[in-house]
Amino acid sequence: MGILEVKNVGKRFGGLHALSDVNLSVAENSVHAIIGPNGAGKSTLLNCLVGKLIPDTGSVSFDGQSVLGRKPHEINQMGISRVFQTPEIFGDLTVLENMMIPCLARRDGAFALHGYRAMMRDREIVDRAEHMLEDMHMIDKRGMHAASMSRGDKRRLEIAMCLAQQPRLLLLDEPTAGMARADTNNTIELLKHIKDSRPITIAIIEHDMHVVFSLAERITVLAQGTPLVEDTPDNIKGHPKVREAYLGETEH
Amino acid sequence: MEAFLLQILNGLDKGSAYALIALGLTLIFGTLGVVNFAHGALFMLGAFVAVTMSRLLQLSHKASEPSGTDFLGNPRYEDVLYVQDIFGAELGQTLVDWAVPVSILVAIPVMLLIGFVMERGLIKHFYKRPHADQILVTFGLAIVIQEVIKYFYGANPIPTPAPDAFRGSFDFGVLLGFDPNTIIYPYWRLVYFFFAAIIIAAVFAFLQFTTFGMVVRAGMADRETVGLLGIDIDRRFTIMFGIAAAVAGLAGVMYTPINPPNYHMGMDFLVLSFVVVVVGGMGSLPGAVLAGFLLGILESFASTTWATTAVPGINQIIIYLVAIAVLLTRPRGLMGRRGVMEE
Amino acid sequence: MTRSHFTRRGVMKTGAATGAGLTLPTIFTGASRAQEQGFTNAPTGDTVTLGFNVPQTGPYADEGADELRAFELAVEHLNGEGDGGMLQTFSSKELDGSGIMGKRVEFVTGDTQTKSDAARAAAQSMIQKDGAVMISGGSSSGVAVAVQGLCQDAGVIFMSGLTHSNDTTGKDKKANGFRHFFNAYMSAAAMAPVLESLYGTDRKAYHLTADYTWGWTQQESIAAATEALGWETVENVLTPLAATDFSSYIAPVLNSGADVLVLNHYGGNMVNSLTNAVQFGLKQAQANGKDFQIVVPLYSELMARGAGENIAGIPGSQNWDWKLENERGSRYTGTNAFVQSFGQKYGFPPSQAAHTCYAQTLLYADAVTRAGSFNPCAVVEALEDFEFDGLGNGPTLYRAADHQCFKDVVVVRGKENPDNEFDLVEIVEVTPTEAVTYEPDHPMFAGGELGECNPGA
Amino acid sequence: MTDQTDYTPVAAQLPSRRAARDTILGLTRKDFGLLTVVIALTMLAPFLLNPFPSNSAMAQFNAGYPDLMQRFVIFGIFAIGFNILFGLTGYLSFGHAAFLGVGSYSCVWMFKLLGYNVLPGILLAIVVSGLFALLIGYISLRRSGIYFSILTLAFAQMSFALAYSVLSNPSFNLTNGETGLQVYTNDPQWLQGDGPRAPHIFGLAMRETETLSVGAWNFQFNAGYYLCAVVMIICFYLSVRLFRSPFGMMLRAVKSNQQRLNYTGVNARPYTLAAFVISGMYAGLAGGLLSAMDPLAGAERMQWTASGEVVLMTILGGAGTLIGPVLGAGFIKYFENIFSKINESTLHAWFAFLPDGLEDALVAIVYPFVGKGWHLTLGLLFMLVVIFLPGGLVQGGNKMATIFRRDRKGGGVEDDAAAQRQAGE
Repeated sequence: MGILEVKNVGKRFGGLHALSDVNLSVAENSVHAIIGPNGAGKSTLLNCLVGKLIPDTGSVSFDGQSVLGRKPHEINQMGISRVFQTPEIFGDLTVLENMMIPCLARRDGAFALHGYRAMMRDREIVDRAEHMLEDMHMIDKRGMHAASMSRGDKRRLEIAMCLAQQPRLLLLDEPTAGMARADTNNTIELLKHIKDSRPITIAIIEHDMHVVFSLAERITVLAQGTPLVEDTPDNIKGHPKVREAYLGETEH
Repeated sequence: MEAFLLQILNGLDKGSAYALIALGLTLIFGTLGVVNFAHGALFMLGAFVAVTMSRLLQLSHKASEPSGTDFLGNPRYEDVLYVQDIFGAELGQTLVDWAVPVSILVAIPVMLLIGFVMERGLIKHFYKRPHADQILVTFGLAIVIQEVIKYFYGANPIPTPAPDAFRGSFDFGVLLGFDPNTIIYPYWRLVYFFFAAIIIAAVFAFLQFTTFGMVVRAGMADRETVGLLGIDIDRRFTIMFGIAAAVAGLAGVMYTPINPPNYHMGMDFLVLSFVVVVVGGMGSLPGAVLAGFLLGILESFASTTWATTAVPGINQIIIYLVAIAVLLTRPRGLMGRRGVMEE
Repeated sequence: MTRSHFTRRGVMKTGAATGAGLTLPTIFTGASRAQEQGFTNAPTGDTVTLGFNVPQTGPYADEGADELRAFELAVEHLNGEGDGGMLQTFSSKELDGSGIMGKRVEFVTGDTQTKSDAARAAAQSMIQKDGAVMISGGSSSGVAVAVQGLCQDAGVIFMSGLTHSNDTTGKDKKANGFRHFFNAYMSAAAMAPVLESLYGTDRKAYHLTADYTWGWTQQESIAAATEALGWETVENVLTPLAATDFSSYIAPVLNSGADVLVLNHYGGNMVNSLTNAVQFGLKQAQANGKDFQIVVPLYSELMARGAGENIAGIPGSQNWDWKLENERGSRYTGTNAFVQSFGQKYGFPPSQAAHTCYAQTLLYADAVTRAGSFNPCAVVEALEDFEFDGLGNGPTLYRAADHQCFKDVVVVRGKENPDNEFDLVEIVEVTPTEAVTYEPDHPMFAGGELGECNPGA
Repeated sequence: MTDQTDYTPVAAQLPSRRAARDTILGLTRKDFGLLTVVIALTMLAPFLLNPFPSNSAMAQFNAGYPDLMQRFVIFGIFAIGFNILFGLTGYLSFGHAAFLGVGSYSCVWMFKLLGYNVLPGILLAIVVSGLFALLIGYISLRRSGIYFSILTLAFAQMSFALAYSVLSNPSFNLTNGETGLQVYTNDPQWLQGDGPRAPHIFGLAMRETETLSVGAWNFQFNAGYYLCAVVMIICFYLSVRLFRSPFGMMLRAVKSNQQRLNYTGVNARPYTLAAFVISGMYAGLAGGLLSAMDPLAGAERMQWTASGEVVLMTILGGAGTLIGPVLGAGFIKYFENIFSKINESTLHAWFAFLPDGLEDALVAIVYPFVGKGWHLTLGLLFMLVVIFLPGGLVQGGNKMATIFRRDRKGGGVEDDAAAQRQAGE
């Protein structure tokens, strides 16, 4: 029984079957990649996991509890954090403040009316946020306006914010999309570091095979809304159906 | 039954005005992404084009012979119209009588020009500014326009009658087999309705069937992509702003015989037309028209005695009640698209 | 710029007297000296400041502008400049053109915006900052009641401008407030005999009423007066103040069995509802075998101008009309004197709003002079039950019980072919004072108390 | 001067441990400095707003009389509260005047029922407007952007229409319609006793004014004004605390990126609702104070133009800055009350030293912009400010400050809010 269990999930948009009969099990503390050509339903699946979309059929459970019908912030509070394709951070806030928000969310829950407490005197939160920034080698940027950082730094900050919540499952939606090779490698190293430094489950949707084969322990291939095959990276590499349906297309 | 038909007629008429103003407003929202609080002022300017036109036509000089005494006892001279000097007594009088329709010809270029100047001179610089700034600057502009009109024309309403031929009213009831006097409707309001229908159809046809319109519609959907295609979308948007101004202006010209215009009539319509646009769905042209007529008709029904007896004050709040109901059940208005003006 | 010549010269004179070109000795904060004489803003020095609070922005701005013209004219006459206007015809001969009690009259102006809050703010500033000892003006009842209450609390006199609601001298009456203008009850009482003679006693009336206090009192008054004639009130429909188009209220009228439409509207509401009624052909229509009629209980020149030719033949009442003396004789003496000096200065005849504001200013000045004091309580005493003549309305009484003026009421009708934009109405009848007088405890005026005069400070 | 975005000072320059201890009343030094400035300005307002001797021509520009000073601080409170919603979360409410009106009515009802002590009235105003805001906010916050604005506008316009007519019918007179709700002599006033017959606080009447005459200057010290000023200082202090609190940060996060906030496990709705209710209570407090200063509550206070006014005040001063809304409120009220009172003879008096022809010409030029033309000036100033000072008056102040202190690097910190507002939306 994996930490994330997706059973018979289906989702239609009008007449289009975006997902049909998807089954997926992500083992705890593993890195699981979901790959597939454009329009295979990867993003739809991800949105079903985090509460943005509600599947028409099937069930999604996290650590034995159903996530269906819960709002994104509730699912997040269960221990699932999401990294977006384009970094979603608080551009108007400083880097330190960006880090403090997940720390607050972790400690105080979805809502807390601390309107009279001086934010900067909250040592616990400031320390934790600064610690996290140090860990991510971003402490020198803590006073910066988040919107003014480079894309690579924004991505790093977003991942750091997700980690600050100490999630049990980290969902990454094409984390290296649009990145230069050097940045991509940095991100891979970062994810490896994360993986090695703490117990965490990572599910990653990715287009870039280099990233997938560097990180993943298991891979699910999605095509036309259904899982084609699920196996270890080595087996996937050699799998004829995958080559035909997917890799063949992308590597010519 | 008669009362029902009657209120539908009244509603169509009110709806025409709402729809015409909202159409321009939503066009500007949709194309330029600008919240234009000066749109009501454009409507008012249109009305004052008609007022000015009728005053120009009535320019006169004093007759050479006195014809009585005035209130202070001084000799009084009759006024003689210049148009009558130029076109002869009869044609001159007809021109004066037809001042409002004649004004349409003048209003189109004038309002287009005002629109161009406004967009190039002011609005252009606010595309990328927050909506709050757009509201502040266009509201400031609306006040300035109003005050300038007030300075020259005063605060009092100015009667601007329809041509003689369109005064009086038409008995629909007889046409439909009811008793006389059950469903009567003024001719000019009928004219207004058909005029509005033509303008709305023209705007839609323009957007639907011309390449210019296609580009603009594409721009409304996705401005960046159209920009990437190397099409100069800005120039087209300027023209669209001019057209929106002209539509509001024409709505104003034709409205003058219905109710005498005054300098703050734009503000009276401004809030309502925003409600209409939002109920219709931000940036949706058919939505604006639909919501305009819908709210016009509902407002008319809420004004009937049985409605106000059932719920006192319903006639004053119906539009807002409907707006709330629509927005709570349909998050983006009746025909709105996702993502427009939600941030 | 000739119109303000006098002011400027006067100012230059006083400016020179104090030895500084830039000095304007208009503004004294009287509060500090108030204790000396025991009432708010007791004038010190050789000037006295009056506050004229009129709508300068918003829909009634033109009416406010006309009021302001009248105030300026009144100040001019009080200070002995110009031709003296109604000072010559006023029955009380105390005023001699030397200002008020020898003090030159200065004035400050404010903008009511026709909103209670703004009007009170403007009045406060005149009282607290400029040391005004009297506030006058205004063009709606809401504002009048609001400012009257303020003046009562602050201890200055309020001489209301145009306010027609029964409440101003009814349930909201105040000891420090005085109304020269007539009211809704008087309109109705004056109209009733005229309506009877014009349209008979067998009529069915349909009322459209502006949905706020003034509209209600107007409707209540006219309905009571016409029902006493034998008319039947078919329906009373309340219309929102903010309404700009009345088609959905007008359209059902013809089919309702009524043969008279009463428009209890004022200002923009009246202009639009009347225009709409004419559009819908009500003027030409027949109902119950009679010609359909429209009645507008309260008329004003500016409304008539706004409605244009639509007002032709439509009866209504006015506080005063500039043709009164010419057409109805010397009972209304003062009218021509006022029209003459107003017309000379501004080039057109004055409105009834201008007239009432001018009269109020003179009445105040006269009361102060007769009382020999600016103390509000002395002024109140001088004005209460004061009978006067020569201010254009014929013999008039300022009743002590409610501070309402009682005088003849003019019933007018829109002219069929007006000569110019200032001569839009013709006088049909002047209803004598007796016919419009009511008891102070009349139910329509009950509920309030005049209270004690308040000298403030 | 400072502002909510403490990027440079707290986070980068100071070692954070020192920053934490180095506070006064829970405020950083800079914020405390700002608070001190606000306290000084409000306490000394009777002097500061009366710079011209009362017999000079310039006395027209004096604003130091009780009524206007009261309005400055009361509308300051209104705008501070509005800024908590709009400046922090970016939710643009077009119906805040409804809370102002409800607060006013509540306060006058307390006068009518209990007596003229202002305290119960002001407290009830806060409570009632808070509840009203909870109701309207709960419904309106289901939508965002312009849809939210129109929902709030609709609620406020309905409140206005009902208050103006339906709720003032003779059988159920809650608002007294056009005339405005006021105290009549036959009202119960159960707790009135023999206290003053005007609004007072434990016997001290609100209109009590001491005048200090120094030469040609008359300085007026009004009890009501000082009550309002103290309330405003408290409100200002609370708003600074709120801006600097985790709650304030969450509100800014709502404005910056609501999606990220949701995916960070934070429920944005209760935060925005809390901000809405707090700002509604500020508005109610302002309304209550208006009635406490002048016991008459009119329905126009709820009209959309009144809601629009507070929006304009906030944007004009600088949305999202601490002091901006107060400046904006003062600016608009100053124009409304001072410029509208300048008439033709005042102008002639000013220019009387010039030769006649020149005098008339100058008067003719200036006249359209003052007196009945004050709206024109206000409209022009709106445009000029928003065109040249996108960050509002606060940005203007900072620009001036940088000109005077060229050695200091960069603009004042308030600039950040302005810059950020431009980048953010």
